[in-house]
This record gives sequence, C-alpha cells and structure tokens, in this order.
Amino acid sequence: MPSLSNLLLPAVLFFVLGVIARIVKSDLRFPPDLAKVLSIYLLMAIGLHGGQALAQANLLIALSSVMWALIMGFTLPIIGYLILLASKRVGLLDAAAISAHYGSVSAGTFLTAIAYLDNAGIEHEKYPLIMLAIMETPAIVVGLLLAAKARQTIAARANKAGNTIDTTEVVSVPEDDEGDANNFSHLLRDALTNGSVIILIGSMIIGAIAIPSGMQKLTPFVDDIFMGVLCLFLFEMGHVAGRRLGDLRQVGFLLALFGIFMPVMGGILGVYIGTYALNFSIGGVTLVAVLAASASYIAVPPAMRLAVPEANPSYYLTLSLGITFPFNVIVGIPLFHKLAQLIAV
Amino acid sequence: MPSLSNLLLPAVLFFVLGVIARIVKSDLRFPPDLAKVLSIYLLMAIGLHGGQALAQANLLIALSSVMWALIMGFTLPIIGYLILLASKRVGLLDAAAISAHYGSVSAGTFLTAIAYLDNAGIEHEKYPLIMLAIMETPAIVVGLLLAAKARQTIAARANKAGNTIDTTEVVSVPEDDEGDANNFSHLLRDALTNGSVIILIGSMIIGAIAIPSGMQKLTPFVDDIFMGVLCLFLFEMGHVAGRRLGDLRQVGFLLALFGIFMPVMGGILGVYIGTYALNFSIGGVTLVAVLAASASYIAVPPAMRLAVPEANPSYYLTLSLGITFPFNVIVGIPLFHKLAQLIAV
Amino acid sequence: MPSLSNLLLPAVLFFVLGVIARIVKSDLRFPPDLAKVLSIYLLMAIGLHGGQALAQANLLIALSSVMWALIMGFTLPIIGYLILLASKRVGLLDAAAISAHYGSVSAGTFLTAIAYLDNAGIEHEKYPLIMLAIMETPAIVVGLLLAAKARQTIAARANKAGNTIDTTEVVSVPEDDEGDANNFSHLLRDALTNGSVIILIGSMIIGAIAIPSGMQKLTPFVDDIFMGVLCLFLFEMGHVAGRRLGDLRQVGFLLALFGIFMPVMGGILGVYIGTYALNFSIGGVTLVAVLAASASYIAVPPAMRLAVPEANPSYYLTLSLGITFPFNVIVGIPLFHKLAQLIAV
Amino acid sequence: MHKLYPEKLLNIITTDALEEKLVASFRKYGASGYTILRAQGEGSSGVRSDMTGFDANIMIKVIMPPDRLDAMLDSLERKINKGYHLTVFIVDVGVLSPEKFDERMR
Amino acid sequence: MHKLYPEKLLNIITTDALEEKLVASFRKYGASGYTILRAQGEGSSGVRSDMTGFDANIMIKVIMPPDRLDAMLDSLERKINKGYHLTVFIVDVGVLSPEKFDERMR
Amino acid sequence: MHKLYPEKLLNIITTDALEEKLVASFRKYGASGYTILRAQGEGSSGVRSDMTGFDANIMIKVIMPPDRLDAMLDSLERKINKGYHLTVFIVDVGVLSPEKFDERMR
Ligand SMILES: Nc1ncnc2c1ncn2[C@@H]1O[C@H](COP(=O)(O)O)[C@@H](O)[C@H]1O
Ligand SMILES: Nc1ncnc2c1ncn2[C@@H]1O[C@H](COP(=O)(O)O)[C@@H](O)[C@H]1O
Ligand SMILES: Nc1ncnc2c1ncn2[C@@H]1O[C@H](COP(=O)(O)O)[C@@H](O)[C@H]1O
Ligand code: NA
Ligand code: NA
Ligand code: NA
Repeated sequence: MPSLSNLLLPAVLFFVLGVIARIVKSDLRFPPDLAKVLSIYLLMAIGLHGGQALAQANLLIALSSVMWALIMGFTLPIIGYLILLASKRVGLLDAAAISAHYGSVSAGTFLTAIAYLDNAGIEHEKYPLIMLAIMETPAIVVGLLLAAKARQTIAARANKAGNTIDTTEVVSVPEDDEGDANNFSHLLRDALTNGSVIILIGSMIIGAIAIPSGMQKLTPFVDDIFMGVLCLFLFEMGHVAGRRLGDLRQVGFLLALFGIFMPVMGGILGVYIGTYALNFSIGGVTLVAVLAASASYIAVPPAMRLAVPEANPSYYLTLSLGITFPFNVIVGIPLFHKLAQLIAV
Repeated sequence: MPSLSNLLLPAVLFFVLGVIARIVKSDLRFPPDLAKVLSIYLLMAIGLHGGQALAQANLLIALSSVMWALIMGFTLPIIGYLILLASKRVGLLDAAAISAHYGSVSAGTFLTAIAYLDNAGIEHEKYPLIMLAIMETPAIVVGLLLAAKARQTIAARANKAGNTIDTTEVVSVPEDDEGDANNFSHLLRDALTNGSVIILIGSMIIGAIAIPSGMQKLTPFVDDIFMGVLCLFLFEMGHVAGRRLGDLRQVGFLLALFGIFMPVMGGILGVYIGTYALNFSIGGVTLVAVLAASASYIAVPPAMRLAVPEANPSYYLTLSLGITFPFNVIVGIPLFHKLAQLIAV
Repeated sequence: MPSLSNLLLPAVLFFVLGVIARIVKSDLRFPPDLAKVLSIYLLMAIGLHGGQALAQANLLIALSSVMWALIMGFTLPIIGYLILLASKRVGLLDAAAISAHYGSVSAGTFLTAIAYLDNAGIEHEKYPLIMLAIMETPAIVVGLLLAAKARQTIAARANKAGNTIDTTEVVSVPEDDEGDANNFSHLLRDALTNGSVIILIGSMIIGAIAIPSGMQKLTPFVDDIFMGVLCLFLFEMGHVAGRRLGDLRQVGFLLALFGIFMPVMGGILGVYIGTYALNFSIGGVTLVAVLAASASYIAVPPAMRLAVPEANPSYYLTLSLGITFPFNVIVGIPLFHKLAQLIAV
Repeated sequence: MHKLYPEKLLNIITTDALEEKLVASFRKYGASGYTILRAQGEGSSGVRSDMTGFDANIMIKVIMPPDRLDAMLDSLERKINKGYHLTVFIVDVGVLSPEKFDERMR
Repeated sequence: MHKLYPEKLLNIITTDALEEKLVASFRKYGASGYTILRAQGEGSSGVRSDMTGFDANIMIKVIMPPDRLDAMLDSLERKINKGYHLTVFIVDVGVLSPEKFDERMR
Repeated sequence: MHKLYPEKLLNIITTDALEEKLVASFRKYGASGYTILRAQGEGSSGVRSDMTGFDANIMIKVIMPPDRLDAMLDSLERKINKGYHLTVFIVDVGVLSPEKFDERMR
C-alpha cells in the first residue's frame, strides 16, 4: 500500500517528529534562519539537477508545461475564492489572500514527493521543476486582482448602505504616498524576482550551461547529502506546522475543511492535466498533482502582507502551513500517486 | 599508547585549537547558533545510526542499560553534592546546581569517544546511545530534589538563628504567581521533553522503523560528513570552553579539583558497571565510563537557571564546560579505555 | 580559450547569479552569518588539505614562499598608496586605508582559482596556501604605517597653513584613554591572531600532524562537498558584491579604474615572482598571481575601521568588494593563467 | 504637531529559558503584545554571551497602558526575589493610537 | 555635566517584508540614518515568531530631529490606515551632537 | 504605584569590531553590566547591512547611575573625535532597584 510506505520515509517521519515535538510542548527550538539556509540549499540542489536534465529538454513539452502551470496558477485561486465566498466564513479580503496561496506551490511538499518517488523507484519527468518555478508568480498576481475586486465590492456595498467610508481608500490597490509602494507593476516585479524563483531558475540555467566536469564535482553536495538535508528541513517545518495546528480552533472547522478540500480538488485536477494534457509518466503526473495540491507558505505570505494588509495572516498561515502542508506530506502524495496509477490504466 | 593517539585525532586537535584561539585572544568568533545547528545534526546522525542497530537489539540488555543509566543519573549527583558540602567551598544551593550537571552527560564528549574508538578500530555496543538519551532527565530531577532539600536546611538554620527570613520563600521549590511556574511536575515534563532528548530518541525510532531503502539514501549525510561536522563542533566548543577556563580563578583551586575528581570517579564507576553489570565489550565499557564521567553543559544549565535561580551560573558553567569537558576530551577518554582494558583482562 | 571555460564554472556562474539577483532587485536575502559559516568551513577544508600536503614540504621553498609573501604584502600597498596620492582623488588617510586592502588577499578569489585549476586538470603547489595565511598580516601593518605617515603630513600641512588644528590628535596613531586601544603592538597582535589566520594555520597544522586514519574519515566533509559549499559562498558574495557595485558612482570613474589597475599590476608581479623567484609550475604561478592581485574584504575592512577610523569605508569596500573581487573572479583568474603560460614558455 | 499618547515601555533582559514563562505573564497581566530580541550581555551573574545558541540572553519589550504596569511589575519583582536574574527598566513612550495597546492578547 | 541635545527616537516594529519600503520613506522624510534589529513577537495579528527566517519581524530605530518627525509620522499613519501592521512608538532621547542627525541620508 | 528609581540608559550603535574595546571602557567607567544586540543600519558612513557576518553593526545598551554617565560620555566623545563612528543616545529610564546598577562589573 503506497500510503504506508510513504509514512515510513525518513523525511516524512521527521516531519511527524517535528509536529510531535510541538504537541508534547518540548522546548526544542530551531535556530532562526536554519530553515532558510536549508531551503536555499534544497532549491539550489533541485535546480542544478533539473537544469542538467532540461538541457536536453523538448522545447515544445517545456512550453506546454509552462502554459499549464500558468493555467493552474490562475485558475485554482479563483476557484478557491468563489468557494470561500460561498462559505461566508471570512471577509472578501481574507478570501482573496487565502486563495492566492493555493495557486502557488510548496517546495517542501514537492521535494517530499520526489523523495517518495525516488524511494519507490519511480521515474519522473523534469518538466514539473519548471512548473514549480513558474507557479510562484501567477498566484500572487491573481491574489492582487482578487483583492482589488474585493475592495471594489466592499466600496460598492458601503455606498449602497449610504455609508460615508472614504472610497478612495478601498477602491483601488492602496496607493502609497511613496508612490510606487504597492501598485500593481511593482508587486508583479516582486513576484517575478522573488528570491526562491531566482535561486531555482538560476540554478537550472547553471545546471544546463555549466561545463560537465564542473558539475560532476558538485554531485556529493547536490545529490548525496540531499536526502539528509531534506529530513532536517521537514523536521523543522513539521515543528512550525505543529504550532499552526494549535491555531486550528481560531480558524474554525469549516475553514479547516477548506484546507483539505483544496489540495484534494487541486490534486485531482493535476492528475488529469498531467495525464491527458501533458502526457507525463505516472511519476510526472504525481508531481503535477502535488504542484496543484500544495499551497505556498514561503513566497506568498509576505507578498500578501504587503498587498492585502487588511487580511488576517493567522487565517492563511494556519490553512497553508498547519493543514494543507501536513495533509499533502502525509496523505496527499501517496493518494495522488494512487490516482495517477488508476487513471493511467 | 592510547593517550597520544587520542591527541592526534582531528576532532581533539580542533578542540585544542579552539582553546588556543581563546588563549591568544584571537578575534575568532563563531556565528550565533552555529553550535546549536551542529548539535542538532550530530544528535540526528547518531540517533539514526543507533536506531538502525537497535532495531535488532536484545530487549533485556536494553532494559538493563536503561536501569543502570537511571542509577548512575541519580547516584552521581548525590555523591557530588555530599562532597561539595564537605568541602564547604560553596553554598547549599550552588552545591545542588553544580552536582546535577554530573548526573547528566555531554554529547560532545560521547561523540569524541566514538570517534576515538572508531579510529582505533574498536567495536562498541549501541546500548550506550539509549543511556545517553536517558541520562538527560534524572540528573535534572535529582538537582531539583537536592535544591528543595537545601532550601529546607537553609530555612531550618535561619529559624534556629532566630532569623526572620520568610520561610515560605525557601522551604519549597519556589511557587510562582503564574501557578505552575517551577513546580516539580512542570520541570519533570520539561526534562522529559527536552529538545535534545526529542531529537535523539526521535531519530532512534526513525532509524529503527524507516524503510531501509530510505535510510540508505541518508548515509552520505549521516555517516560520511559526520566526522567533519564533529570537528567543527568541537572547534567551537573548545573556543567556548576556553573562555570558561579564564574564569578558573573565580571558582578557586579546590572547586576546580572537584571538576577533575568527579569525572575520574564517575569514569571508574562506569567502567565497573559496564564490565560487570552490563557485560559490554571494551568499546562499550569505555562509552559507559564516558557517560558517567561527563557533565552536561547543554540541557542542565538552563534547567538549573529555572529551577535553582539562586545558584551562581559561573560555578557550574566553569566546572562543566571549562574543566570537566576538556579533561574528558583530552585525558579522560583514553584513560577510561585503558581502564576498561585493564579490568577486562 | 581559458576565459570562456572559466565563465562556465559553476562557482563563477553562481557568483554572477548573485550579482544579477541584486541588479534585478530581487528580494533574495541570505541569512545573517551564512557567509561566515561557509568561510569557516572553506578555510578549514583548504587548511586541512594543504596541511597534509605540506607535511612533506621542502622547508627551503616554504621559507622562500613566506618571504615573498611578506615582500608582496608590504610592497603592493605602498605602490597603491603612491598611485592614489598621484591621482589626487582621495585624502591621505583614505589612500592609506584603501591601499592596505591590496596587500592582503581574498580567500574567495583564491578558492575560485583552485576550482578553476582543478577543473582544467592543472596541478599546483601547496605553498601558496601558506602565503595565503601569511599575507593577511603585513597589509594591515603597512596600512597602519601609511596612516601614521598620512597623519604626520596632514599635521605638517596644517602647521604650515598656520592652522590651529590640535596636532596631538593627528601626529600619531590616535592614542585612546583606554591606553592600548589602537596602539601599534595591539593592532599587530590583532592581525596575527585574526580569526581567519587561526583557522587556516590551525587547520594546516592539524592536517599535518593528525593521524592519517583520522584524516581519512574527514575526506567526505573536506573534499567531496567543498565545491558545492564554494558555489553557495560565491553566490552570496556575488550578491554582496552586487550591492557595492551600485555604489560605483559614489567612488567615481578614476577610483574605479584603480580597482582594476591594482589587480592587473599585482597579477603581473605575481606571475613573475611565481615563475622566476619561486620556480612554481603554471598552476602554482597562477595562484601566486591571484594572491598578489586580490584584495581583502574580510580581515582588512574591520582592521581599518579600528586603525584608520577617519577613512570612509564606502571607498575601500566598494573598491575591494564591488570592483576588484568580481574582476578577479571573472577576468583575472583566466588572464593570470594565460600570462603564466606565456611566460613559462 | 502630531498628538502622541503616553504609554509605558517595559524592558526585560534575561535568559531565554524564561521566555515562555514571561510571555504567559504578559498575557495574564493584559499586554496587547510583546517583542523579543536576541541578545548577549554581562551582569551580576557573569558573562552571558557564548552565542552558541544554548543559554542565550533575550531582551523583551512590552508596551503597556500605565494602569496595567503595576501588577506586571509586582509579578516581576516576585520573580526577582526568588533569585531569577531579570534586568528590568521602564521607559516613557508616546504612541499614535493608545487603543491598540488596550486590547489584550488572546 | 555633559550637555545633551534633545532628539526623537522613532521605533517601528513590523514584518521584514516592509523593510525596503520603510527605508525609502526614512530617506524621503530626512532621516540621517536608521538601525534595524531582527525580532520576533506577538500582537493583534497573531504570533510572528516562527524564526524560520521567512516572514520575520524587525524593529527599526530612527533618531530624528523633532521638527522632521511630524511628516514622518503622517506617512506611517497613512500606512497603518491602509491596514499595514506597524507598532510605532516615540522616545525622547538626548544626543551628544545634534548636527549628526540633521544631515540627510543620500 | 510602584516606586521607580531613575537611571540613565546609554545606547551605542557602531561596528562590532569595537565591541571588546567598548566593553573594556564600560568596566573602567563603572557600569554594572551591558547588553549587546546585533544590528544592521545606515548612516553617515554608508550602509552597514551586509549581514554576511563580517563587519556587522551592534547596538549596545548600558544602564548607568546618572553620576557615572558623564565620565563615560567623555570617553565616548574622545573616541568620536578620533573618527570612530559611534551613534550615541541617552534615555531616561526607571528601574525597580537602583542598587543593582551601582555594583561594578568585575
Ligand atoms: N547595567 C546593565 N546595563 C545593561 N544591561 C545589563 C546591565 N546589567 C545587566 N544587564 C543585562 O542583564 C543580564 C542579566 O544580568 P544579571 O542579572 O545582572 O546577571 C546581563 O547578561 C545583561 O545582558
Ligand atoms: N504591546 C506591544 N508591546 C510590544 N510589542 C508589540 C506590542 N504589540 C505589538 N507588538 C509588536 O508588533 C508586531 C506587530 O503587532 P500587531 O500589528 O499588533 O500584530 C508584533 O509581532 C510585536 O512584535
Ligand atoms: N539617525 C539615525 N537613527 C538610527 N540609527 C542611526 C542613525 N544614524 C546612524 N545610525 C546607526 O549608526 C551606525 C553608524 O552610523 P554613522 O556613524 O552615521 O555611519 C549606522 O550604521 C546606523 O546603524
Ligand atoms: Na497549488
Ligand atoms: Na555524568
Ligand atoms: Na593582494
């Protein structure tokens, strides 16, 4: 059974250990910035790896992957937004900020999926790596658009109610006295030059163009210790997720359900896109599903703090970090793999 | 001669280099938290390693190891406390706080011993690893009990002297207005869920239950770079110990002697327990001796800050970090190995 | 063509990636102290490596290397100082502080050169490693002497002009009320016990005296992951250099030119010394040239902050970090290699 | 001129082992929030600047309405009397909107 | 006694995502410099102390001549009104030479 | 109300290369302790925020009895006159027990 073997992966076990440490109220504390260092390493390693493979990539498939990544990145938040609106659990701006996270991706989940496939001896295409890099951006953009829409709706409602709220404050993306502050193009540039994107895309290009003899010298760093570093990273992320899990009662049951529904829905969508639109192998399909299912907890939260400051960070952090992330790592990955197998038959 | 070869181990040489850097007043500075990151790694690595071996452990020997670990953890601080009282060099509460450190263990010393044995090609049992994890806790508990006892004695003396000291403040473990603050069960839970304990025990369990193919992928991280990381860790710890060495005059000659007597006494006890009670090989016996001989400088100091705030941290830090730690790393390990050989014959 | 293959080295590519991340204003941020940890590792690794080799070194060549290192360390700053005076672009004290940097060395550049040679399959002597360690110190000393000289000149000029400047403040190295503050012997000791020097020399000694079996266990840490760590280090240093590059307009065109002239001049000198005075192979000559050409951005800046507080740090940091460092990494190394080949013929 | 409202800024420097305990008491005594900075230092209990990540100092800042400060200080004084090493000082500060600091943390 | 000159110390606690933006406004409103400390904390927007290095808090200190403070505070208030989570407080400080804080950053 | 005793809080922001030297002078001028925070910043000597761990800023806090402050400030002023980049400011603070800050560091 795939689900069990998943739970016996060291990386997943360390994630669980991190959660447990929080539950038993251990005084375990990870040094500040350790997770950041580890994630820089992980992105570098995976990027170099992917870049080497992609040097011989088929341009057409690559472009098609990029296109589907964009489609998923734009569609998923809109679906999420509509569902949240229907649920009436959160305000419009909170809905915009939350759903933006689901268009983006979690590198930690993606890497766990790679460990899972590796361990099961399942091959996979490298194109999902490009998709990983691509999907950071559209989600942020669509989050901004949804927030702008939300502000319009709020202003409209206020006007109808004869309310005297200053509409200039809400109608548009708030314009700062520093001019460019949070206007659209500024935030778009931020999204495109996001640190993770730079590391991932940069490493992929380096992996593709660096001389082979030089790349070979990197193997022990990039390949051999990768799994160990991933374990340490997931250990700490489990610890972080564990704390957010404690905030569950703050978000409420229905919202928590949303944090499970979104990855399931996204995963299914991803399986279909991977199988029928991209024609990937089962390994590749699983990775596409994981991309669709996972929610960002690194790039999107600070972007939303800037772009939708009115939204409550507790909501989106608890959902993406405390619910969706553990769900995907523990349940989602083997589930999507199973689905990929079923559909492939 | 074992003692010489010990001094030529890279790990020990880096420790000495750290001490020297302090002596020559170099401006060498290790970044904050580096030691913490390294120790998380070291505990993970040693735990995973041990866990794999212990999956096939003999339950009876394991239980017997745990029992003897508990006995050592409870007995050594009491012996230390009595000696300190007899010496009349420090107050009762200082004596309680200092001696607690000697019931616990130093993972740095333990790992140096493993490097020493590895290098000499000497096999060793894995049970001492469980003992390492177990011994963090009892020492803290006995430290609390000794401090409670000390407070009673102080209160009794004060009463006799007709002194008007507020005895409610001293009789019991100080009760906070925040209620649970430092009551016994709270501190016991702290001891049991201590960060190092979680990492070590958690990694051992993961090492035991994770699927072998997954564990294999961890080998380069867990095994290959282990020695190098240990060198770096001991380099920094030598540097830290070197600073405490400078505080020697503050603790005085007799107290400093205590910092050497305790490991020698503990080491001898450990050799006997390892040989006769646990029937370990010479390698295993050496490790048991090192456990008994070493004093904690990671888990116990903050615990004592909380539980015995009246004690002067300079005393216990200088003793455990500035005297006992260097003594064990440089002299103790080869000495205990020699003793183990002598008794085994 | 050597210059091209240099640019395709992963380490150099990561340096360039770091610069680009700054240029596109990415929000990429490296955690504080990461570079420091990486440089501790790199110095340890290179030191252990060199030490092993130097255990069989020829004492005469070693001494001769040390002597030439001292000569370069003392001469280069004086040349630089005279050029800067002639250029009249900066004040006397700024000239002293800037030129001190060019007598010292950049470990990052040196390691990139080693990666370059490694990759091209070119052997090299290990003596340049000793020179690397030696050259940290004289540059700082000569910087102090030049600053003292500068202060005298300023005082003399002030006197001539009938100015009432308090000459006791400028004539000598400023004497603090804390006595030793920045007197000469104090600063000399600082230079000799500088952290990098301790790590490098210490590791070399350990590499030379540690037992071989112990050293062997360090190989994966010291050798295998070295190139990867160097890439990460250069990635961050490229990012840092990129920011300084932005300060270019502050230093002006002529001063920027100085930042390119000095390494070219130093490199040529180094090639001659390596070839004719030290009789090294082409690999060794290239390294000597890199030592002469590179400017310190780790040890010397803080030393100058202390010793020549009147100088503007923007000047020397921009020159050494923003101009000379990138120039050497990208252009200098293959250039000096080419020169070494030309002269060797 | 901007109108500034007076509040009290409570500063505590101590070992990071006390962090959880202190945060619990901020909650109890009605602070609206707190900020923690990592620190090193020296005082009557010796140098605390190993910077090894074990046993480090922290500096905590809590802005409080003046009328809630007293009970908070009592609690801190009790801790000090029990032997805990707390370096405590209070600063008068001005804030833009005092309501923010009236709301209690959940 | 040493003569000390009065200045205003502006303190801001917020997410590090706002760092660049705030620095730009310090420049605009004529600060001579600023200092940033990394922090963790809790407030109305929940706990911000993951210490994972992503999404951390910073505490910024800016010493300003009293007459430049007002415009700066206006700008901060506008940001707060837009929903940004800024904890702001002002402290009266004394400095040795006020000229240092009159010069504007480039 | 709690009685608070007045003390002076000396703040210094400078390069970490000066740390040892400044600590020596705190000892000389009778401080009972000090606290150091790591910082980054910008000022007249440009940006100091590489955060590479080399050449970083520190912010030092020293609580001192008012009568010892003057000599300390003289010493700092001498350093500034020699060209050292020290940003210095003093804050009035209240403490629970002034005796703590009267004892000199060993
Ligand atoms: N006079 C002081 N000025 C600033 N910080 C102090 C002072 N005294 C103590 N501290 C800080 O408070 C911590 C605990 O002090 P103590 O309880 O005196 O050992 C020290 O490690 C310092 O960080
Ligand atoms: N009363 C307070 N005292 C000290 N720091 C606070 C306080 N309230 C908020 N903060 C800090 O400001 C940050 C943002 O606060 P908030 O906007 O209330 O979420 C928190 O994470 C804390 O670091
Ligand atoms: N106006 C200011 N407000 C806050 N911090 C400052 C100010 N000016 C300078 N600093 C700090 O002091 C350091 C040295 O300043 P400077 O000597 O002006 O280069 C800077 O890097 C800042 O961290
Ligand atoms: Na997604
Ligand atoms: Na022990
Ligand atoms: Na040079």
